[in-house]
Amino acid sequence: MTASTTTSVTTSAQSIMTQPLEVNVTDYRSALRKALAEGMTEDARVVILGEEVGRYGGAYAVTKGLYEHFGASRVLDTPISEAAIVGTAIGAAMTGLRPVAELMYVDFAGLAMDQIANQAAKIRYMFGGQVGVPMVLRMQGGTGRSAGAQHSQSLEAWLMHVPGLRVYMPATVSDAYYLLKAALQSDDPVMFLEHKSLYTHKGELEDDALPVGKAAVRKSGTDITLISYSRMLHRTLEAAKLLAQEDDVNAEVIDLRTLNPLDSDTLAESVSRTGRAVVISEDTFTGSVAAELVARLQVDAFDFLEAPILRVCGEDIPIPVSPELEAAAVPDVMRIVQAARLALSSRQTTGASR
Amino acid sequence: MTASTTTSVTTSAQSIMTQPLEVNVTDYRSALRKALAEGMTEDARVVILGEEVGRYGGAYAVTKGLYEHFGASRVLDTPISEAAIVGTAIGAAMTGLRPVAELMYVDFAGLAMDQIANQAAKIRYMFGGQVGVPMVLRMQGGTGRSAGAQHSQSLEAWLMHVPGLRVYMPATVSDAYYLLKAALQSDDPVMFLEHKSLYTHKGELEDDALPVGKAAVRKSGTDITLISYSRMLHRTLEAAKLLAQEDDVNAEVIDLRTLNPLDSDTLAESVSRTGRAVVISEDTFTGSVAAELVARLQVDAFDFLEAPILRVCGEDIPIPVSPELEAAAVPDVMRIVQAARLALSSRQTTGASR
Amino acid sequence: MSSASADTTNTLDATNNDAIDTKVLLELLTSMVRIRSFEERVGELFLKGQSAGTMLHLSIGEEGAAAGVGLALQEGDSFTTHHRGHGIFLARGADPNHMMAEIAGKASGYCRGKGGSMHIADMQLGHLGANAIVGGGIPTVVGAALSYKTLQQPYVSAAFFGDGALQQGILYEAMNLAALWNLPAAFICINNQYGMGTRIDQAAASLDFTARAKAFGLMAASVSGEDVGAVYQKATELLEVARQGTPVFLEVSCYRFHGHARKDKSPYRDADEEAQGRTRDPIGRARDQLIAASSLTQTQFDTIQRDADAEMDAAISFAEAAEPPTLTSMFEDVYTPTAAKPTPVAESWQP
Amino acid sequence: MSSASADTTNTLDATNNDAIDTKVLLELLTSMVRIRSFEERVGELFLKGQSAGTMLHLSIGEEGAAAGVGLALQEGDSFTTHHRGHGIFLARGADPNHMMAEIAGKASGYCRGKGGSMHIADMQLGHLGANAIVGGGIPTVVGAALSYKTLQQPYVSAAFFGDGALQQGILYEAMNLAALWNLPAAFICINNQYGMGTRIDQAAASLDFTARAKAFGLMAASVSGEDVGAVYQKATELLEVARQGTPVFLEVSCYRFHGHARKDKSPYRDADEEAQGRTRDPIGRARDQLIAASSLTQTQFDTIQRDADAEMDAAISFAEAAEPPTLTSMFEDVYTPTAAKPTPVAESWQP
Ligand SMILES: Cc1ncc(C[n+]2csc(CCOP(=O)(O)OP(=O)(O)O)c2C)c(N)n1
Ligand SMILES: Cc1ncc(C[n+]2csc(CCOP(=O)(O)OP(=O)(O)O)c2C)c(N)n1
Ligand SMILES: [Mg+2]
Ligand SMILES: [Mg+2]
Repeated sequence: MTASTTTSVTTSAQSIMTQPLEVNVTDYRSALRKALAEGMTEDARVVILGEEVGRYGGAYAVTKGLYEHFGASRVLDTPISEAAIVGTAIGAAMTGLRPVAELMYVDFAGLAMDQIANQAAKIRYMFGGQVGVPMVLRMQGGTGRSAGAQHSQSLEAWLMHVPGLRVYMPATVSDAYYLLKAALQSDDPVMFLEHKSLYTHKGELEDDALPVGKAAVRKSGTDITLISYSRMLHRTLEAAKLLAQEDDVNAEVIDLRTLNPLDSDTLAESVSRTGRAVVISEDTFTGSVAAELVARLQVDAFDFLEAPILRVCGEDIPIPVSPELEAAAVPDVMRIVQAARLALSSRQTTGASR
Repeated sequence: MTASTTTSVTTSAQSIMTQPLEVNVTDYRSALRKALAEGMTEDARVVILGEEVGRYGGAYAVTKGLYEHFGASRVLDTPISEAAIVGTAIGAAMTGLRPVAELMYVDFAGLAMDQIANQAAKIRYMFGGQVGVPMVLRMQGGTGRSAGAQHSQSLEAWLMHVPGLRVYMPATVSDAYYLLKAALQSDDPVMFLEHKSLYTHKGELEDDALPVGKAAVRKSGTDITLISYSRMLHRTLEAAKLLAQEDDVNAEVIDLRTLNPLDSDTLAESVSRTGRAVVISEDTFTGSVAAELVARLQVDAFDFLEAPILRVCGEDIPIPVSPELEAAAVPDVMRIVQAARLALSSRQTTGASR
Repeated sequence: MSSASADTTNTLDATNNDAIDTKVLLELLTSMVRIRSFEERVGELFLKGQSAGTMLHLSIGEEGAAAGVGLALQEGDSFTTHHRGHGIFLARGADPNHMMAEIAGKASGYCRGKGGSMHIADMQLGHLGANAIVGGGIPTVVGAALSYKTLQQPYVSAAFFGDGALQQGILYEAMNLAALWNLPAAFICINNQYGMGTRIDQAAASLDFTARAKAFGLMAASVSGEDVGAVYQKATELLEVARQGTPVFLEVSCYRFHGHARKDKSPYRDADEEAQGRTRDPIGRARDQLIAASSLTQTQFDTIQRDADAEMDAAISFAEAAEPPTLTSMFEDVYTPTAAKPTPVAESWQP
Repeated sequence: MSSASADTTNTLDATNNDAIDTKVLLELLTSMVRIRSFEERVGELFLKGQSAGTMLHLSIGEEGAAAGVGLALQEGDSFTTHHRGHGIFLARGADPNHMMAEIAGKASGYCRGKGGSMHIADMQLGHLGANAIVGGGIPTVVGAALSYKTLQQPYVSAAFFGDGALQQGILYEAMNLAALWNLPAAFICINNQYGMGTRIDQAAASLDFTARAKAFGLMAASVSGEDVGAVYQKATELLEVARQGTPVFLEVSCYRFHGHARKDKSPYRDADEEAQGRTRDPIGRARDQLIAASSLTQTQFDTIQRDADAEMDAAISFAEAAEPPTLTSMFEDVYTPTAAKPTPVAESWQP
């Protein structure tokens, strides 16, 4: 009656050896694939499960080739059963595997939200720390493909609000790789949110990455802090470029990288220095991730704020399918620029207004 | 091929007459019951469905007596099938009924989140305004009964983040009645969130109520604005009393009543006047409803803020079952008082710090 | 894409198919030809870059299910569909112009260009909505059926879904509720053998799906979608049972002729299987049957085809000429029209 | 509360019960007596105001299921339970002290006072957790079984749940997956006829639940929980099948002797039904059977009872004397111990 379900397991699994699969990184998608391939080679406990992850190679082709290389016992095609997929990953994670489950769209999280929020997130806590749930749940979200209201959402705010979950949201090719590799080693459940419009984003692997939990200053600046993550980072960087060119504004651009852990310190330091900030997120405005950041920053940087911290977010509407409306439903470069200009507009009147 | 599924229906249903059921209001629970009883009497399209809502009278006895009075075709006991309960309510609402579905605990929303957020919330929009989903989803949340991590959550931030949903959260006996009556007449899906620790809250029906979407100033004041809703309103009022007695502070206390619609104007007006605010919510700090309010207010009242807007929220942890820990996991009166004192602490140094 | 069919006349099975009225069969054939012609043009719309997105799921090969069950449903009945629902709605009387316009994301589409291919709906025709969540529209019909029962209306509500939804738990919750409450609900599974790249036997251990439905207390049957007459007859029979308050389950087996969505070339299927699968053509079979019975000539069939093609070409033109939605319409239809609309996010602050 | 049993000896049914070893039956009886004694004391703890909350679900009347399946499971096997899981865990070797302390919300409880009655777990004994979400722990065992298969370990993982979970879709998703992947998983339904106040026939239209499981490709059986020997034998048989890679479903029918939770007096059941239901007492039956077979004397039984009561009284004392968790422990166990702990919410700002 005393067999431990976890200890003996890990060792036997780790001893299984697998041939590496070379993946050439050219874009976000291949960076993710490389992380998975390496993770599976290095740790036999890593298994992938989800809809179409195997033979089909993934709805967005992230897992392409893994089934062929690692075989059906490491890459498991599942039926369309989102709740059970997550539940299965939980049980496997509790008993010695390190599952990487995939929900094809983050929009489907609603089907599995009980398993995500009531089970995966709380198991360690409810059971007094006896066991963790070292699983990764890869999901893909955001707009950009006219996929309609049920296939275009950004639901990270739901996940960020659940204690116990880690939330990683890479914006760059290099982070896609390094954060996913880190997720595979996390002892806590990681919600790994990819952006459907980033898969073809080109880039290279850097030699190293910031540790998990550190936000990246993607461009340093002195006049205003622009904070974002995932796809919106790139629009934010473009906005910063425009602001430099057209307004002679030197904006600092910060990429959160992970929403949990959340690097409040880097944000606070930057905004305390610049005195102005805009937070950009693709999710719907009310209750957005941006709201949380603003709420923290207006405390942490209060004494230095020259203007309110503005948000540029998705509209408070479902995502319409029409390409014109879809594009208008989420932040574009000009909206970011305009918000920054508004935040900067008190520059002439600094001090007077308060 | 041209029969309309909705029009003919409503008239035939409305013509059915039902004997009224008298409910004597003494507390939050009976106020809810009165609203349901009246709604069912006045509108034959109103049906109740959910687990244990009928013969059992509701897990928290809110629907007690309704089954006996209105019969099994108006009060439907369901199996334990949360997703289907919500889905059934949606279909019924689209075709002429006005269902009031109940999820016994808001914690179970995770099982039905797809139906709530992808279906109920988006149907009107996705279908171009052809049809609405006039349903009410009653749920009950919060701490106070040592019910553990899966029966004590406050998940309103999830719901508030979904465009298309209305979110009502009565704090008082009178609002329990008036808001539920209003919900029964709403043409949009209403997430009606009750608090498990308020059912026995005593009070009387007022003659009238503010319109839906107006926040209530429960106590006017001049020195600081304390903003809350649902159970935390009562702790906030106590905190205001303490602040008056011990600190000679005249706090204004605002009860949001509904999170969607959200009455930003009343909040902005108050905080612009007092220059200081604390937002109190029971949900977990990160990504809380309070964050959204703070993010708005620091824009709307920026020029008048004498201190950052502080939040007093649930801790960023699952709710532990131990009564001592459970109590410590959510805001109590003293934490609210302390936050207010901190926000007020700049009174001596006003102007200097910025 | 031609609708050339293999010689399937002699594979007619033993269902009481000969009992079917040739007029009805002709109507079914016409319905199927229109559906296929429409779907082919959806493919064109995509190739022209005029569709809203690429998530277009064609029901070519499944016309027997759509036309057969569609005709068996009656005026006032309602239904929901899955993401592959164009054919079903056409069989229920949809206007191809407004469908195609919706698929193109235009303002004159059924849903004002907000829904698209996966979210077409029309309350007038009882279409309670297509759904992009596998299984998402299934419990809707339980609710509609509850309305009919409560309001004493003589209608049935039918959920159409693919074999993929057979592994979604909500189907079983919905069937159980319908059976428990004796609701006039029908669960129509269009089993086209695949959910994306996953063959049905890679998704389920046991493939007798009627056994599942029966175990939940439903009346259940399975029929080949290649035989539109048999589908119509079986559906008529079952829908009558449903109308009396015993919910029903009907599996219509068929083959998805093309890829899952417009971009999928089905590399996971081998050529033989596909060629074989495409011989399961309900259009060719019905046509040949009618011709063999001397109830139709090839010339008459060509006219049916030509008329359908002309109608659907017109739908393409309609959709292409249609206006995109105005930007302000984006904020409409989130809430009931009398309520305040959401305001654009731009935060207003006056320094 | 006494465990007096009706005279049920002559209602013994025809299962090959007599084949059961009396030593095993004695072990099962002892296990059941301990469970009931424990549950009665949980009731006491509640009455003394010492329990953490009132959501305490006693398994009195269901000891046959817990003891029978519990003994059939083997070392290394794992399991999850529903909210009414005390008995199952006791049957798997739980220490009553740490269980009772957990139910009291104390630091020395199995889960440091964070879980309570509905979230008891112990990895050492393979208890992957009780669950307060009906059906919530079911897919966990699919995952555990996947681990065993992948890692080539000889274990089975068993989900225990009530009849209420039969209407939760996730059960069918989980069973399908287990069958599809040939996993060593067992689904044990303790059908106590009620989910709160809802009798099973008010929750399901069709009551042959083994038919459901079979339709999903599982091997399935039903057994009366009144007959602990039969439960043990059937479970042993099925678990062996599961261990070979065919998942199984076992319905153990019994009667919930008391209310749903501590505060429920079951007003929705009539007295006759309850009296009748309570005659379905697995303890009385096993005792009488052993006495009839001269394998047990009343005196010996009294000793078993006395020992159990003493053990469980000690558990109460242990729990009462135990310390509540420290406030700082509240922030522990949210994340892995090497990670930073959440910090108390109080916002820090220096004016
Ligand atoms: C809940 C959910 N999971 C996954 C998907 C992605 N997806 C879209 S269609 C599809 C296959 C559906 O197969 P089936 O139900 O058989 O319908 P078919 O496409 O064959 O008509 C999948 C997996 C989805 N849209 N919704
Ligand atoms: C998902 C979910 N829905 C509803 C509940 C409330 N609830 C707790 S126990 C219970 C009845 C469960 O019945 P059953 O599964 O038969 O177990 P039993 O209590 O009879 O042991 C209900 C409805 C819950 N805890 N979880
Ligand atoms: Mg299919
Ligand atoms: Mg039960």
